[in-house]
Amino acid sequence: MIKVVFFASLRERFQSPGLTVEIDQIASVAALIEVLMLPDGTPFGSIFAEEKLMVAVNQEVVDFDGAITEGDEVAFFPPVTGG
Amino acid sequence: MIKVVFFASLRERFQSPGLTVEIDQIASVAALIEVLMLPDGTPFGSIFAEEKLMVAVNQEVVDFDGAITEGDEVAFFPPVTGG
Amino acid sequence: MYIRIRVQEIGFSLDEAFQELRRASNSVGAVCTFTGLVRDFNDDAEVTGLFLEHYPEMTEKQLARIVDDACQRWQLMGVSVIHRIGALLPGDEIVLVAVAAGHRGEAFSACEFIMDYLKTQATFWKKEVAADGERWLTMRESDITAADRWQS
Amino acid sequence: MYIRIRVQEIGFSLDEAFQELRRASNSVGAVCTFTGLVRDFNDDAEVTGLFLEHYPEMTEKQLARIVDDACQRWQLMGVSVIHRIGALLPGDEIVLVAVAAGHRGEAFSACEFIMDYLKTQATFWKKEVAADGERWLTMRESDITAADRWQS
Repeated sequence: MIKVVFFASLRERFQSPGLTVEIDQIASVAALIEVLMLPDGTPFGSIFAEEKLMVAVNQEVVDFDGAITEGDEVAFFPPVTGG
Repeated sequence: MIKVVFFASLRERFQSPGLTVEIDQIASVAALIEVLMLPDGTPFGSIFAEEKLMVAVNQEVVDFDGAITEGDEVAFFPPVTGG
Repeated sequence: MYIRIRVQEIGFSLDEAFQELRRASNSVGAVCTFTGLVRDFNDDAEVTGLFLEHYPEMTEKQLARIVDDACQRWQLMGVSVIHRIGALLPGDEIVLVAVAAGHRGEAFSACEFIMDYLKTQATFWKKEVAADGERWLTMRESDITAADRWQS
Repeated sequence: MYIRIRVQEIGFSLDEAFQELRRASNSVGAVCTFTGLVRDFNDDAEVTGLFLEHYPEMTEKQLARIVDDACQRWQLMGVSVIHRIGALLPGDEIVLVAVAAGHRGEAFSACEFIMDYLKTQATFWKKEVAADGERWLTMRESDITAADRWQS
């Protein structure tokens, strides 16, 4: 199982702070995004395609080809704007 | 009359916060220094020759060829070390 | 070496952070501080408030890494970083970075370095509440440029 | 535009200067402060105190000019400069420069600029009182270099 979390504008657009995904063949962030985009008719597809995204696996920023394994926390968020 | 003032190490070495000088033919800082150096046997000569000096006329930093006129305040001091 | 990193809802005292840092070592000769405040306008829309969200498990980790990078680059004696989250009003303080060092060059550089990286790497997001509605802020190009110059 | 320049024997409060500056305008978004403190050592002689002399009629004039130069270069909303004179002890604050601006780049640059020029142009002199006697400090080469870089 993978824990997926969303922040800021992404969290609001998904109307959800996150979800859990059964892993099976998912081995990378890119593969996870494809799974999340599958249920078309949901907002996932368009948002992932449209928003400028950053990804962190277990609180470390990674590329979209970053590896994912069972039990990971994968966070999607827009570029940061603190300070 | 010109008011001459000394600061910091210069004031201590001259053992004086300053003096007044009658102007007459003195028209530049360099000419003033020559007058101050004249009374040899006083410490003036060696100190002026030896110390790295800065000069201000009426609280404005000037070169040694800076002009002096009656009533001016001429300050000699070492490079500043505040802050 | 004194390091303190805080993410909190409540306001903070610049003076308190300063007093802690000046005592970090008796050879502290320079303390540089930066405080970011909520301005009452941003790109001409009248801002009435700000909401700050963050990624709790990640933020402190990122801030600690940025501070650690600064400690590798300069000889520092103390660093304090405080970042607020939640609902803020115009004039409220958002962020404080304070750095103590022996000399001023190090204190200034490290303080600006930490702010520049905090702006581009720490997982905070600002939503502006203005008269004409709410909007999530987007990263400024100038912030990316500011952080990039430290890589040379 | 809020400008305040003070030369005084008594100590000062960073917090008070900061509170004044943050209120200089309601579009202040950034306040950078620098505080210089008496370190307990300098070039290995154990410093027990410091004596600060200045040229009263000239110091305020020079400080005002430096602050004015900074205001020409950057868009600032407030500047506060406080410099102490007289007898100081290790750990005492010597100087404060605080700058308020809309954005952080301006606040950092102006604060460092003012400190760099204060170091090389304001008529203050430090005499260090150490275990092995008193000595007037001489200007550091690095301070001249620091001021020179603003001329490019």
